[in-house]
Formats: sequence, C-alpha cells, structure tokens
Amino acid sequence: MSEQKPFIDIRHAKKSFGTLEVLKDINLQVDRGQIVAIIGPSGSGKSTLLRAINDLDPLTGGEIWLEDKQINMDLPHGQYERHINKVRQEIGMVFQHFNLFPHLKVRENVTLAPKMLKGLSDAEANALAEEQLTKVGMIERIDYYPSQLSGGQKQRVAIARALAMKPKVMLFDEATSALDPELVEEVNLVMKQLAEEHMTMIIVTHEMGFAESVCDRVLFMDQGVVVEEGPPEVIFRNPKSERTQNFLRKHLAGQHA
Amino acid sequence: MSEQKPFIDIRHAKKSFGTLEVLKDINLQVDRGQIVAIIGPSGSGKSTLLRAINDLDPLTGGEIWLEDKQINMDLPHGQYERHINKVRQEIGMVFQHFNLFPHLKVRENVTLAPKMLKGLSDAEANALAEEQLTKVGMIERIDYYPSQLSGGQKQRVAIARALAMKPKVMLFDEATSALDPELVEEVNLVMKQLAEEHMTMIIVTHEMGFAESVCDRVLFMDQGVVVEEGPPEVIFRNPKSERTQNFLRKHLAGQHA
Amino acid sequence: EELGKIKEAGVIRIAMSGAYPPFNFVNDSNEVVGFDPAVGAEIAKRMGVEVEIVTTAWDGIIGGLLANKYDAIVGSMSITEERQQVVDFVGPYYTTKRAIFAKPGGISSAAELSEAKVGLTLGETHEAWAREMGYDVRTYKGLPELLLELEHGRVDVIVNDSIAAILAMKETGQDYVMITDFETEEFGAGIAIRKGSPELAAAMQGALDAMMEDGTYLEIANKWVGGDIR
Amino acid sequence: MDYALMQRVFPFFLDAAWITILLSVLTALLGVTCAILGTAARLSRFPLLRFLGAAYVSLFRGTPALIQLFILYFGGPQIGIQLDAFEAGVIGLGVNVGAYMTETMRGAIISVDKGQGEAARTLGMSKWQAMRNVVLPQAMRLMIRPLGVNLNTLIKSTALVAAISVVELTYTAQRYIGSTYKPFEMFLIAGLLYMIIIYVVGLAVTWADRKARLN
Amino acid sequence: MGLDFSVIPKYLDIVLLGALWTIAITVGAAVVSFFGGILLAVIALYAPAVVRWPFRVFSFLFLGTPLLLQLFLIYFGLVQIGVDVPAFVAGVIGLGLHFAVYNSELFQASILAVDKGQIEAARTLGLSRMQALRKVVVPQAVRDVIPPIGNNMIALLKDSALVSVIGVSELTLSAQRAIGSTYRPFEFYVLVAAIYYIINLGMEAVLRRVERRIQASK
Ligand SMILES: Nc1ncnc2c1ncn2[C@@H]1O[C@H](COP(=O)(O)OP(=O)(O)OP(=O)(O)O)[C@@H](O)[C@H]1O
Ligand SMILES: Nc1ncnc2c1ncn2[C@@H]1O[C@H](COP(=O)(O)OP(=O)(O)OP(=O)(O)O)[C@@H](O)[C@H]1O
Ligand SMILES: [Mg+2]
Ligand SMILES: [Mg+2]
Repeated sequence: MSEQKPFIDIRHAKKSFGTLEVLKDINLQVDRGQIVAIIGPSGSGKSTLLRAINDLDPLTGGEIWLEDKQINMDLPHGQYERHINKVRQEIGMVFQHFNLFPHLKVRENVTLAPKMLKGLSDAEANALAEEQLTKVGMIERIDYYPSQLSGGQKQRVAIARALAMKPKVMLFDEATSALDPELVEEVNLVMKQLAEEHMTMIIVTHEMGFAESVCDRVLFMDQGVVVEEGPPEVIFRNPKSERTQNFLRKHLAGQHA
Repeated sequence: MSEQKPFIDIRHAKKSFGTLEVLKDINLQVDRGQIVAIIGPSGSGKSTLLRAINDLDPLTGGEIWLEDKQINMDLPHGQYERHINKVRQEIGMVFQHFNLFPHLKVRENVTLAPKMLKGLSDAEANALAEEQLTKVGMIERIDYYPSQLSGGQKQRVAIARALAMKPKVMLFDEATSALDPELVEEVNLVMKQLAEEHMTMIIVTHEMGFAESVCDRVLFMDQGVVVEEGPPEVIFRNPKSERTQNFLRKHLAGQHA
Repeated sequence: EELGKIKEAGVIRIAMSGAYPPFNFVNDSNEVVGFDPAVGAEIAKRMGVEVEIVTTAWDGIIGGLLANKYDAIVGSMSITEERQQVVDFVGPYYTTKRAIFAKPGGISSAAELSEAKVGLTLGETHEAWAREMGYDVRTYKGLPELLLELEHGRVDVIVNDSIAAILAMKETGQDYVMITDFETEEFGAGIAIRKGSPELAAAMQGALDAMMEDGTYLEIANKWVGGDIR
Repeated sequence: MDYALMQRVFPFFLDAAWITILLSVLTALLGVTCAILGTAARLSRFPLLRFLGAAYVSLFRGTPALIQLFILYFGGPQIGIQLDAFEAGVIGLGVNVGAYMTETMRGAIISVDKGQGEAARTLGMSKWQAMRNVVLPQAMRLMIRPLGVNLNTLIKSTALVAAISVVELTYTAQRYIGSTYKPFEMFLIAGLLYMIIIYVVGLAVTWADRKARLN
Repeated sequence: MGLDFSVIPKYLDIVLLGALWTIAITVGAAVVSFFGGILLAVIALYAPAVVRWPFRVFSFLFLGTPLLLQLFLIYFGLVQIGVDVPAFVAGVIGLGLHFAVYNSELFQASILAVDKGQIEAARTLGLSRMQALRKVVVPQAVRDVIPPIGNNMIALLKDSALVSVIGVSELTLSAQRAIGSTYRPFEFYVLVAAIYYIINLGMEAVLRRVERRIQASK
C-alpha cells in the first residue's frame, strides 16, 4: 500500500457455494513486488480466495483487478473466454499437488503453454524451458517423466512451468504441504529466490517459519474473513485477535507435539 | 532391555525384493511396555521392517519372536495360516492411510474381527466397540460410515479397531503423516494415552517432537540398516553418526523452514 | 434301424429354413407352411408317424442332420453329387431349373455374364456352378437380400431357382427379366437323410411314390405352387 | 412401411422375445456360475488351477462365440455330446460369457485397495475370511456396472443361436423376411424389442449399482 | 462320421484369404471405433444439450440392438435413401461405430477420472477449454484406458464374423463356403477357431507391449 494504485486489488470479494458463504467481503491490495502470505485454519477460504484471483472459482460478488484490468468481468461466453485466457497468462499458479501433466516429459510440461499460446518455435521454447529449469535446479531432469521425480522435484518443475509464461504475479497454494519434510527446503529455496527477484507473490502456507522469513505481509483468515493482517513480526509474535492467537498455538502444537 | 527375555525379538532380519536388499541384518529387542520410534529417510526400510513383524512382508532371512513364539515360521501352508492368524490377533497395526473398511459403519469396523475370531456375541462385541471408541473419543460417530469422517477421526477409529482385538503390541506406520496438520494432535493424544497405559509400541514416524515426548528409545534407519539407536535425548540432540545428523538437519529445516 | 427308431418315437423331425416361399415359409399365424411341409406331413402320415418341423439357418442345415438334430431335410434341397457324398437323398420330389434374372434394360444375354456381378445365396448349388463358370460372385443369406441388391444395382444379375424367384417377384411387385439364352439344367429337389438307412429311404420313397400315384401330390402342388412340378 | 403386416406378426415377435429373454436369463445364470469358478481358479494359490482358469478365459474369449456354438452343437455328437438346440445355446453362450465375466470379477477384486485385505489380515482374519467379509463386499460394488455390460453383450449375442435352429427374436425376423420380403419392417420390430429388453436390464443394473453405492 | 482333417488343404487358400479380409475389417473398424469413441465421448461430456441429445439417441440405438441388425440396416438401408456404401466399407463403418459407442463409455469414464487439477493447471496457464482438453485431458484419458479399449478391439475381431451377412467373404464365411462344398463342419470350424485364436493372441501381444510402454511413463 505504499504506491498510489495497487498492483493487485481485491475489493469486497464475496463467494458462496450454494448457501455456504466461503468469502465474506474480503479486501486485499498488493503492490508490485510485494509478497503476501495467507494463513488460517482449514476451510477458512484461503484456496478459494487464491483461485478467485484467476477466476478458477469465480466470485459471487466484488471485483478483482490486476494493474488496470478487471479480472472477473461479466462478459458473453466467447469474449469472456478470450479475456480470461489472456489474463491467466499473466498469473502463475502453483498447486499443492503439483498438477504436472503426467503424460508429458518435464521439457514438454514447460514448453506446452508457451508454444501454444505465444507461438514460440520449438527452438525458442526449448531455450526458454532450459532457462527456467536451470533456475529451479531441474535442468538435469529435463527428459524425465513427472512420475520419475520426487515431490520436491515435481514442485520445482511446476514452478518453472508457471514462470515460463513470464507471469506478473505468482500464486502458491500450500506448495510444500504435500511434500515429505526433507523435500520442503528445496522448494522453499526456489521461492526465496523469486522473492529476491521481486516477483509479486501471494502465498498460502502452513509454514509459519517460511512465511516469516520471506513475506512482507501476513493475512490471517478465518471463516471467510480477514481477521488480522500486518507484518510477520506482529502477526506471529504479537497477534491482537484471540482467534489468531488460538490458531497459532494449536498449529505449533500439532507441528512439534 | 531391562528384563531377561525381550518381549519382541528381531534377530538378523533380512529382506530382499528381487535383487534389492531392503533390510540388511536388522536386530531389535523391545521389552514389554517399551515404546520404540523408528525414524529414517524415505525408502530406508522402516515400513518393511514393521510389516515383517506380522509377516505381511515375510523376511528372507532371520527370525522374529513375540514372547516365546516365533512369528515367521516355515510351516506347511495350512498350519502356517492357522499359526499366523493367531499371532496377528496379538499384534495391532495402524496404517498411514487408515484402511478402514468403507462398506462397514464405524461400529462394524470395530466388531468385525472380535465377532469372527473370538466368537463374541453381538452384545459383547457392541460393548467392546463402545468401550474402545470411547477411549479414542469417537463414540458419537459409532453409526457413521468412514467416508463421513475426517482423517483424524478415521485414524482414531482404526486405532480402536486394532485395540478391540486386545493386542499385546501395537505397530504404527506413519499414522499421522496423511493428516492435515491440525488433525495430527488428536491422533497423537490417543497414542500418548496408550503410552501411559504401558502398551508396547513400535512407531514409525516423521514427527521428531512427538517421538521425543513419548518414546523410550529411537532407532535411526538408513538404507536397510540401523545406523544408530538410543534414548531420544541422545539421538535428537546429540547424534553420533553423520548420517543421523544430516537427516535431522534436513528434516528440521523442512519442517520449520 | 433309423426307421425303427422313428416308428418307436412316433414322430419324424424334418428340417427346412422356413424362409423360402412358396416351398417353406411362415404364414401370418407364425406356422411353417408351404409345399415342403405339406409333402413332409403327407409322407409322415403314410408312414404312420407324426411330423415335427424344425426351422434352422440354411448354412447349418446339413450339419444339423449329421449331428442327429433331426431325421430328414425336406427343404427344397437340390440333389448334387457333392451332397450325395455325405447324405442320401429320397426323391426327387420336385424339379426346377436354374434361372438368371436381371433388371430390364440391363444384361440380357448369357454372353454378358462374364462382365457382370452375380449375386447368389451362400451354400446353394448355384454358387458352385457360378464359380466354376468363373463369374464375379457375391454371396448372400437368402433371396430377399438378393432381390434388394438387384434392385439397387449392386449386383447385375441374380441366380436362383426359377419358381421361388418368380413367385417372390410377384410378391414384391418387382418385374425383372429372365435371361433365357443360357443352357439351363434341371434340378431335382430331394429329401436328405443320413447315410446308411436304406429302410428309412425305402419307406419314404414308397410314401412319396404312392402320393404321386394317387393325386395327393398334385393337389399339394396346385395349392402351393400352382401347377405340377414333378 | 407395411404397418398392417407389422401389426399382424407382432404377437409372434413377442413370443420370440420371451424365448430370447428365457435364453438370456438361463445363460446369465450359467455364466455367473462359470465366472465364480473361473475367478476362484484364477485367484487360487495353486498354479495348476490358475493355469486352467487362464486357459479357460483365453480360449473362450479368444474365439468367436458363433464358432464355439457350432463346434458344440454340430461337433458335439462326434464326441458323444447330444444336446438339443436350446440346451446347446444356453451351454455354449453361458460358458462363453462366463469367460468374460471371470475377467470382470477378477478385475473388480484386484482393484479393491490392497490395504483392505492387509488390514483384515493384520486383525488375524484368514485369507478367506478377509476375502468374504472385506474384499468381496467392496468388489461387488465395483463389478455391477461391468457385469451389466457383459449382460448387454450377452442379450445381443443370443441372436447367434438362430444358426442352430432356436427360433428366437432374430430368426423370427429372418423367417418373416424370407416369407414377406419386408426386411426393414421385420428388423424394426426385432430391434425395438431388443432395445426394450436392454433398456429394462440397463435400468435394473443402474438401480442395483446405485443401491450398492448408497452408503 | 469321424474326424477327417485331410479335407482342409484343398480349401486352405480360401480360408486364409478370408483371414486376410477379417484382419482388414478388424483394423479398419478398430481405427473407426477408437477415434469415433473419443469424439463421441467429448460430445457426450462437453457439447451443448442440442448436440448431445441426438448423439445420445444414436448411442442407445447402437448399444440396444444386435450388430447383425445394424450391419443390415447400414448396407441394405442406406442404399434405399441413395447412399451406396460398398459392403466392405459398410462393414468397417458398422462394426466401427458399434464399438465406438462402447469405447466412448470407457473414454467418458476415463476423461472424468483425469484429475480435476490437470484442467485447472492447464487453464491457469491460459489454455482454453478446448486446448486443455486436447493437449492435457484426452491424452491422459486415452493412456489410462488402453487396456479395456484393447479388450474391445479384441471383441471387435470376433464380431467381425457378422459382416458375412452383408456378403464380405471374411473368415467365417469362407469356412462356411468350404463346409458347403465338403460338409465337414467340425473340421473347418476348429480350423477357423484356431485362426481366430492366433489373430487374437497377436492382438493381445501388441496390447501388452503398448501397455508396457505406457507403464514406463507412469
Ligand atoms: N467446489 C466447492 N463446493 C462447495 N464447497 C466448497 C467448494 N470448494 C470449497 N468449498 C468449501 O469452502 C470452504 C473454504 O474452502 P477452501 O478450500 O478455500 O479452504 P482453505 O482455507 O483453502 O482450507 P485448506 O487449508 O484445507 O486448504 C470450505 O468449507 C470448503 O468445504
Ligand atoms: N513390494 C515391494 N516390491 C519391491 N520393492 C519394494 C516393495 N516394498 C518396498 N519396496 C522397496 O523397499 C525399500 C524400502 O521400502 P519401505 O516402504 O520399507 O521404506 P520406508 O522406510 O517405509 O519409506 P517411507 O518413509 O517412504 O514410507 C524401498 O526402496 C521400496 O521401493
Ligand atoms: Mg486450501
Ligand atoms: Mg513407509
């Protein structure tokens, strides 16, 4: 909120599944280069919010803007499709379960979208894939199938795949929580590196330590509302709300027991 | 190792799958009432060892004894079946993915084996089920189907199911690692309670905190051998072997990052 | 020996396709009627036994006889040398000739046949003949399919027994021309029985002769075919 | 379209449809029996039984049912098997569909999560107890739909017995085609009746499937 | 009458020629059934209702009636409305469409079974629905369903015998022709069964290889 116009601007976001209100009037502004963590108990609506940003779960109310473009527009079907496909190219997303394409090799996972959507030639796409895979340390596995990789390796490829579209924003939805503990660090390292390059990121996570070390701001969500937000030092060490305190206490108990 | 004769005695356990040696001369003695944790990287043979104890993955060499009975005996088929079915009734096992019977209600999951194998009447079996489900805090869900339960609840029912056979030993194979972080604690609590009742247990786990707080002894396995074993204080705070140190460092990095 | 068994059972089982009017076919009451059943019934009557009619697909009809599924085929089967190697024939109980039909304005002489697509029924005597002549042969399940194919020009001519074909065309209202300038042969249709039962053959032949003698045969023929076809 | 003719012969097609249904029911019963034996053999711990089970499936699925019927019906007497056409039809088709159903059942059983059998065994149940109480009830649900597909195929393949002189729906149509030269009308009636039978069976299978999945 | 296999050599060339026809029909129909099945599945799952319903009726017609009738209608029926398809083509189309409907059921199930996350991942990259379907979902669905599709292809081989009703001289018809001349049904049917079985074994071997190839990427 340091600049005039936020890079990502979520205004009065509302979302219901049937009668279940999952997001209740959420507001969130993210500046260019800022890194925001979202924490909160299961079912609080974190994923739903993240998915709303590229309209995977369209909102039932409110607006989402990326720079000067509104994302969740109400357009006739064909127009909407063209619009959203364009927008999504600018937003990289990384999922808990990687969602790599199992029938394609690592290389093809990365080149598929650039070739199809940006009309890159084979050579260009290959160069791009090699660049991104080098960045995440996966260049040696370029000709493997996803099934031949560990979880941490899969997630790094998934990040490279998203980066290959040169997105303006990266969204991470519990990118490490499906990983064996030993594999978490390698993925976190890649994310830290992105942070250093000033990629704008929104990160849903259960890892308080990681959130504290890379994020500019932390949001605590519960039952569809933002209960508290602020710099990590404050949220983690000195939360105001009782709900936040409770959550953090339980969470740390479960983790270290 | 306080008594003369160990309660569980694993001698020179060897196991190969084809040419792959998964267990290489493992020795492990557990006394009655002792609680042993097994830790180690993925693929080190922890599950294989645990499964060998009730002969689910029969050893290719070595012996396993429970009190004064050898478990992995070489008998003619019919005799072996009778023998192993008896032995398994004395060994409770809890799996990472619960393996509840989805077509049966919680109550029937618990009563099935006692009714069938111990000839309990409906009334006796019901009383038993209620007792065990109360113990794990699942009595209210007695008439639910597994699909209607959360992961933590499923695992508690799985524990009750094993306990209903009044086993002498309980084996846990990563009982909490398929659970959402917040649900881990409710299962850990049940296991702690068992520890207080002096149930003999062998626990494969990735949760160092939990292992430290309940176990009498910790084994670190890597590549089919026991690299190091000792009291949790020593293994976790002051491991001798470099492999253990490495593992713990990586592991804790991943966990708290 | 076969004869004894039939007498003992009191019934003779005769087979036909049930799809070859006017010789054998199902009427509006789903009964198998026609010249063949009538002849079969009359023979049975004269032998002092009941008759039971079995309908079965033509491709398997001799197989069924050999496998003792019935005692005789009274189904307008032409007597040929090849068939005589595996079954014995009683009769002939009628004769017919091979006929070739074409669309009006199409093929009109036997000389053109070598250029034509010739349709016939699988397993009939005409098939072997046409192949021997070196014609371009297409085989089908039965006369209805043949007539459809001729109608749509996918075959140029069809080869069939004259009587059945003429009656069929009357039924369907189609008017095809018969090619007349080829050397036609007469065929005897016989009753097929398993080999090695001379008594049965004699008894059936006797009955057949007797009905031809006393006018019953003519009555039957007039009723179903509209003339004597001996 | 000759509707008057269709109306006249329709009752006889109905009679024939009953033959088709009867044939289907008996064949299905025999098929399921064969499949249970076949599945037991294929999952047995005796290599010889496993081999016999596999050979049964392979031979009967590997050759056309029509040919099997011919061999049984026409060839049977040469080796002393005398069957009337209906019996031969039921036995021939039943043993044939049994081979397909064996694979369906075996597939359902082995696709029940391995952990289920293991959990039962660790409680001390014998192999058979685990199979009967834990694995089979779950496999049952998985096999209803694919068995329904087998049944659908079976109903249609009863048309094959026309070739060995059982007058069921298809041969009724063929006989009338022979007599009336009206193939489309006749096949239309037969086709309609087949569709009704298959539709009803399909409803029953869906109902059973839904019921099995209810919990 | 005893068995006498000495009659076979004289007719072996007819029977083997029939086997070639059988293989040709099977291959042709297999191709039709494979791509037709994918197309039908995609229509059934994603097309608007106006398109879906006619196809549903079409599918039910094929599922609900014997193949024999379908072949007959395609060959003898279409020509009545002016579409003259040669017998071989009618056989390939009839047999192919019949099994396309069966395959489509399998494809539908396997398309639905492809993890929802796959489409989402493709969509978040900016691929359109059709692009995601074509490049991500269908290839996976096809891969997962190869074994049962293979079984359908093997069933198709055996049902190719029915194409004889429209006069294609495939294996079964050739045998009947030989039997028509020799009246030795048992011998020829055993021979034909053996030939079908060999073709069948060949198909199974190919299928196993394909499965192993697929397994390698899993
Ligand atoms: N497609 C859907 N249909 C119905 N309800 C849904 C759907 N997706 C999510 N929900 C509900 O919305 C609520 C919020 O879900 P969401 O996945 O956003 O939570 P979350 O904070 O990401 O939780 P977790 O930490 O478990 O991932 C939950 O109650 C969930 O059950
Ligand atoms: N049935 C089997 N056939 C072949 N190899 C097997 C089998 N079961 C296990 N293995 C192999 O044995 C080794 C040890 O496996 P095991 O499951 O015991 O490891 P683990 O220590 O339990 O690992 P994790 O922490 O991932 O559960 C691994 O390399 C595994 O691939
Ligand atoms: Mg979530
Ligand atoms: Mg394990």
